[in-house]
Amino acid sequence: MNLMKTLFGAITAAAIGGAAMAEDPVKVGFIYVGPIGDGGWTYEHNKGRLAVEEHFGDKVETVFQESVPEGADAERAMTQMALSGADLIFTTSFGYMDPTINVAANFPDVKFEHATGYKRADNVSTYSARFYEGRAIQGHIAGKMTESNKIGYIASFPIPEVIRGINSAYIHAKKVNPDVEFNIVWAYTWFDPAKEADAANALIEQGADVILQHTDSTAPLAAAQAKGGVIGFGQASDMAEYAPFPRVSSIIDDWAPYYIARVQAVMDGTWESTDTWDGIGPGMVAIGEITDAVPAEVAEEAMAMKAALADGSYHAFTGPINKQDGSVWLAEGETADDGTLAGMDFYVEGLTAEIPN
Amino acid sequence: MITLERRPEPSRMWQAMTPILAVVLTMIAGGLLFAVLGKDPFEAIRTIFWDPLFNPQFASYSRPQLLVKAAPLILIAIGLSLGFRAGIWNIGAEGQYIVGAICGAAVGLAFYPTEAIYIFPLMVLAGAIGGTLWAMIPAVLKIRFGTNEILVSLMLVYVAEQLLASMALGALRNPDGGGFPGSRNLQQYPSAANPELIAGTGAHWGVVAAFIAVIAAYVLLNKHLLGYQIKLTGQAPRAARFAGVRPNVLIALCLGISGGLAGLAGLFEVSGPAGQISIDFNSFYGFTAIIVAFLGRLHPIGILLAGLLMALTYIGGELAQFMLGIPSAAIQAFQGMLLFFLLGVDVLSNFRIRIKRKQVA
Amino acid sequence: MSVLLTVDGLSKAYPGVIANDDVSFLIERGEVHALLGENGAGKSTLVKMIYGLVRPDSGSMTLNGAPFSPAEPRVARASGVAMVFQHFSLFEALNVAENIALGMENPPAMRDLARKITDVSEAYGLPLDPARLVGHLSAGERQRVEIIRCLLQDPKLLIMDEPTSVLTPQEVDILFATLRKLKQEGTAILYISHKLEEIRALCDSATILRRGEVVATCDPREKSARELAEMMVGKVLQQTKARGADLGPVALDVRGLSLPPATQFGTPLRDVSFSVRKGEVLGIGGVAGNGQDELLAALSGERGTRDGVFVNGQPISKLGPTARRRIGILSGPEERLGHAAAPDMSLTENALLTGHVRENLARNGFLDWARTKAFAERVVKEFDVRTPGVQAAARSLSGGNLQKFVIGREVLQSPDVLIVNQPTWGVDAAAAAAIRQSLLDLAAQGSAVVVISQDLDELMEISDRFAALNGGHLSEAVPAAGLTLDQIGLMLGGAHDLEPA
Amino acid sequence: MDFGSINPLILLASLMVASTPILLAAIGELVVEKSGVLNLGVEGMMIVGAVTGFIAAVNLDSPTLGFVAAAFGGALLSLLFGFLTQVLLSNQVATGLALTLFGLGIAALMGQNYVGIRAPATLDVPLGPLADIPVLGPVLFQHDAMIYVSIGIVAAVWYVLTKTRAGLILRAVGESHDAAHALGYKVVRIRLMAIAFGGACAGLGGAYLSLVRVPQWTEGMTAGAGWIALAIVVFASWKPWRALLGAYLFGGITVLQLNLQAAGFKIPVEYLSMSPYLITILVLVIMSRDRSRAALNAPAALGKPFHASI
Repeated sequence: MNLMKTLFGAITAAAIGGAAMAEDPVKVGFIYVGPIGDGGWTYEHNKGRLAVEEHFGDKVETVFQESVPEGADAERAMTQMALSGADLIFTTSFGYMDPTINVAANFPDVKFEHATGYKRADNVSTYSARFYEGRAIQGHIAGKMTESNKIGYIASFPIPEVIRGINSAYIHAKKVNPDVEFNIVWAYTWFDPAKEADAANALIEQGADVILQHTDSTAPLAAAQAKGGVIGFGQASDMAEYAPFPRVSSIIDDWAPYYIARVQAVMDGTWESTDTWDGIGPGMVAIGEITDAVPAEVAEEAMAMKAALADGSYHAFTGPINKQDGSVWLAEGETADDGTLAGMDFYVEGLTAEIPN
Repeated sequence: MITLERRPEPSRMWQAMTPILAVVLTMIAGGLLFAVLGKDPFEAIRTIFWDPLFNPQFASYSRPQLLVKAAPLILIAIGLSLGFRAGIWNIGAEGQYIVGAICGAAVGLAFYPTEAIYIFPLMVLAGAIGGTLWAMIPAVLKIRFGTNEILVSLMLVYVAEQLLASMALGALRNPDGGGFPGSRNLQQYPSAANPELIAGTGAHWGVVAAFIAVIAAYVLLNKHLLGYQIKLTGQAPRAARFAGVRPNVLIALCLGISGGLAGLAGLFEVSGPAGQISIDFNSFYGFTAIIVAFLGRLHPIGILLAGLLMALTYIGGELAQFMLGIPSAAIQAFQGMLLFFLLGVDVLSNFRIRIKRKQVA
Repeated sequence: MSVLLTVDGLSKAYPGVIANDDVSFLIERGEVHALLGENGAGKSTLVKMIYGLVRPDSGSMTLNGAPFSPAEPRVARASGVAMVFQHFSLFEALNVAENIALGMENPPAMRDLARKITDVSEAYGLPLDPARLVGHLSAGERQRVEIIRCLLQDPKLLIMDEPTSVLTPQEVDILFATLRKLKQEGTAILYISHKLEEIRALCDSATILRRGEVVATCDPREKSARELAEMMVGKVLQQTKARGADLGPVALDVRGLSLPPATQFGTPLRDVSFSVRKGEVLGIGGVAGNGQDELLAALSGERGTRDGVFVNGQPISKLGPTARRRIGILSGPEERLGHAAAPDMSLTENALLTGHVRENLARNGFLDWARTKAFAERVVKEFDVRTPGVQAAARSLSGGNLQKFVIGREVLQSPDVLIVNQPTWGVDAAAAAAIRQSLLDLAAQGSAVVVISQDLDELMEISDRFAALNGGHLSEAVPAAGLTLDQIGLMLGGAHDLEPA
Repeated sequence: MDFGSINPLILLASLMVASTPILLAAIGELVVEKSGVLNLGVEGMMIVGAVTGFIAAVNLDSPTLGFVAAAFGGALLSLLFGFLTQVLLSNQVATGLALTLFGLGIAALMGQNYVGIRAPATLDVPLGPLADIPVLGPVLFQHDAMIYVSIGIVAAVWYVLTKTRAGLILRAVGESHDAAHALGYKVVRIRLMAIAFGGACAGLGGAYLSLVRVPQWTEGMTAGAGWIALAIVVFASWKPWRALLGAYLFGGITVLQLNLQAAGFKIPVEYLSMSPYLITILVLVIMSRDRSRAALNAPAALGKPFHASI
């Protein structure tokens, strides 16, 4: 491995040698897990990339590779990108964690940014978004809006990120509507429009009149529209094409501010390895326009919560909160620490389902 | 009017020429495609076929990567080719690949964190057995009930994918992974890792196994009675029974070998380049290997070359993506074209094309 | 009588072969015209051109005085030309009425068609149930389907390609009665065969083809069978040498052998018993599809049975083909391409197919290609197989040459027992004679030989004893000498339900 | 949480929607296989249908024209397979797989500018008073037109295959191409037509996904539906009405599984997700156990190359 390191070091040094000169643009690479055309996760990261290009103009050059499978192919994609002279590489899926660390070790002069992971190195930062803050607002609107008191939730895989979202939405729905029930369907996919549509239909047939989703396609919104009288939310992207109804609001992944800031840091030579977990405040999580379908006072409450979440005066997980089994998790006034949130593997009290396994 | 006339014997000249012709035709058609997309076709073709091998910026890294990428394809394709030659259609190598990886990884993880020299060999064994057993399901159903192996093996791919998801989220999930899906990284567990054997070559145990498989298949098919019987069964099943081949044994053997090799490929991948069991661990290798098998004309040496060619289009395609901004979809379509041309021009080795003037009726 | 069809200077060439070279003849209305020639003489190509399946390279035809050049069978059928094929024109999984409808231009509704089939088939003495699946019919019945298909279209010219090869003598009589009736109604019949006695009995005139050319036109009733044969072959025929060997002890003994059919449309073997002594040739006659394939499979070991097969007193029923070869039981199936030999493999590889056990061509499974090649070359040399070399693919050989190779491959392994099915089917006369002679020579050296064949002349010529296979039953074996055709016909049976109406 | 909260009639209605794409693809493949050709490229033809249908519907603002275009697109792609396998005599299994690979790629290329766009709405068929019948109305008479079209295609395929001369000829070609050729039927031409029909149906199935069921265009949106369609043809033992049954059964399991979850049943999702595939295997086994019957139903010439040697 050492031999490899020196080899790469030499090559990279040669490649980057030029980059040090002022007139050379900074080369930023992006590794995407899906096709840009997925309309969701990858689509939004690519919007971030385009924002970087727009912001910096000639001063940056961006490259990307889409549909990169996690594992060996990811490692190669990153390496080749580094060899091509990239200064900063964003690896935008959890599964890229180990490959990112491995490749970063071979290219000490290239900066890496890994999304949603927890392993860092001198030249590897991690970043993620506090989507649960958005889920809290969704939960609030959903609790107010439901008439059947049944809220359907399309979940992807039982991982902390998804469980956190369910808990956050449930807590805030319950707060404004004590009778609310959550029906959860695990689709076991991030992206399968047909299956998501079926899941939405199944939930609606079970009486749900609000659909929350943690999968990426617009199919659930289309299903809600077809059934009529059911509302939903945009996920990952705004999905404004379904506004004002059934889409009443949305959680948008907005990576652009972070990407621009990190590219700027590389340009300034101030880049450091950090762990960023940003929410509504710094703008990494955006709340799409709340449409007129939502009563004005509910919208106002939601916007107030958004403001409180943004300025830090309110935390989405504030006690008292018990775990599903009735044991105390957070005492009155206590807020959840990031470590627990990051590894969340339990439901809060009141949710009747079980986490699959 | 153009008509085809069967040659009394396949033309050796055309058998050698058709792959080259197909690649040339693909370059032309692919170049047109790239041109339509607004890319410089010559630069695109050069990036795909030339840069991974000879561009000084990438070659020293990409060349060994060819082996890494090609090894599982070759290993699986060799196994499949034996079955295909015998007329036994295992379309489910993808599933056997997954199950082999799961079994092998499970054995390795069961020992964690013990360090011992016997762990990796045991994993290899478990991987091979896992793949074999998965392939024996269609084999047994075919032997016992005459069930179509194409469909059964294909259905089992989807079952295996669900099994993989369940393993990544459940039984094999990394307990120290903070609840994220995916197993421990086997690369970081020395006794279970499948490392690069000689630095800078890309060669891990899977590459070694692929080369052994190529040689073994070559010897089997050309020098051994079993290989002869496999070929005979595919070309003339009745003649094979007459020659004393027991079809059921051959079904079990061909599916078993192909499943075992696919399982091995999965194990070497999970313990080496991929590192861990994750939800999306499988990346279409099992299906791509079918294409590699036909690209290589079901011949071991051909498969070796075809696997490398396929790997080249992958790696070159990746370079073309981020160097020239060619979408990955275009690379996929390009690969589809390559196979179409290869399948299409093969007609020249078995048929003569005659152009006849239309007769006045 | 007036001329119906004239054929003028038709030629057709395939790569390496001139199938027809300037062929001319004419057919009159109400005439039964024979087209006579060996296999490969160009008969099939010629009638396919008349039927529109093959386009001639040059030449012309007239039908009813008008130019006739059918681009496809549909056109030929519309002009009144109908054809009964030797092979490959029925669909086993479809019923009789559907099969007939497929061969008609404008078939009536299925119900009407079924009634018409019943009517016509009874009128011509060929009873058929329109609702039965063709796969369940005997070979003779299948041929009736084809004939009825043609008759329903009131053809002016009916082409029949080797119609009697699948019929018992009694069925042949019924067929001839039908054809004579048609002839009286004014239908011309173009009758292809190489069976000379049939032609002498039935036909009004004959055109004889050899290597694609017309060598003679004559009235077959005025010629002897030998004269016709010599016109066909072009040389004086050699008779197979008779022999008088001493018979040894029983080598192959079959007792109460039963076997279910291999396929849905196959024939089961029912309680088959016979024995063959060393030095003896047992002929087993029978019409196609009466269990010949099953019998060969049970004897070669392709299909194991629970009981019933003994060699030199030892039970071998459960042994596979390889084990049987090891103890000296060899066989040659009917189908050359695809069963006895792999079409795309070389002669060397095909020599290995059955030869590896007795010729020691493999050690621990590893093949000795040099020895294999030598063995193949020996077969080619001793059996006069015409081929560019042993590397040639089996399918590149002519039928006769490949058959010589396949039989030679078994004979040269000096079997104790040899079972062959249709050893000279579709083989030219000279090759057939050579093959028969080699079987007799083998018996003379003390091997037991079983010849299953549909060619009664062949069986009479070489068998010591004769038995008949009918619907999976085997008759008692009787000495062949002195058997009359009528006696054989009765043994072949299956004719009781076929009396002419 | 009670089982009663799942209304079987509503379940039936939604499974019809969920099943229609695979039903369309399966009925097309059934015709292809009846003609003796095995086309494994259903997935590729479906996704090309999905994208061409979507593009046409958006640009022409007409779902109907979208479906027409999808049928055309699927047929065009299938004819590529037809040309390779019927004219150039390439291996059908490999060519079918290549078709899937190529179709996925080309569809993604074509659809690049159509991500995130809404399709024009397809209207339900106004069946007037029928739709208002209690219970039956919502189940049977409140669907979009394509559901009825798909059932109509099944009925038409059944009628043509069993009752007409064209169907007889098609079955004959699939049974024995040599015999059909000897009778003067244009085997290659008939098969090409069957292949094109199969492609058109697969295209319709894909367009049903992108225009009705999802409805939007996204890469890879067929997500394996084409493979299921292949399995259903065998499941149905090449009989049109059984293909309908098989497709509805398969769709039914998927929908029921999600409904059970939505109703709060604790079910092992991964294992239930396997069940349709396992059940298909089971049916395959049961069907092929009786070898003679399976042999009768299966086209005898399936997957075999045909070359007129005379």
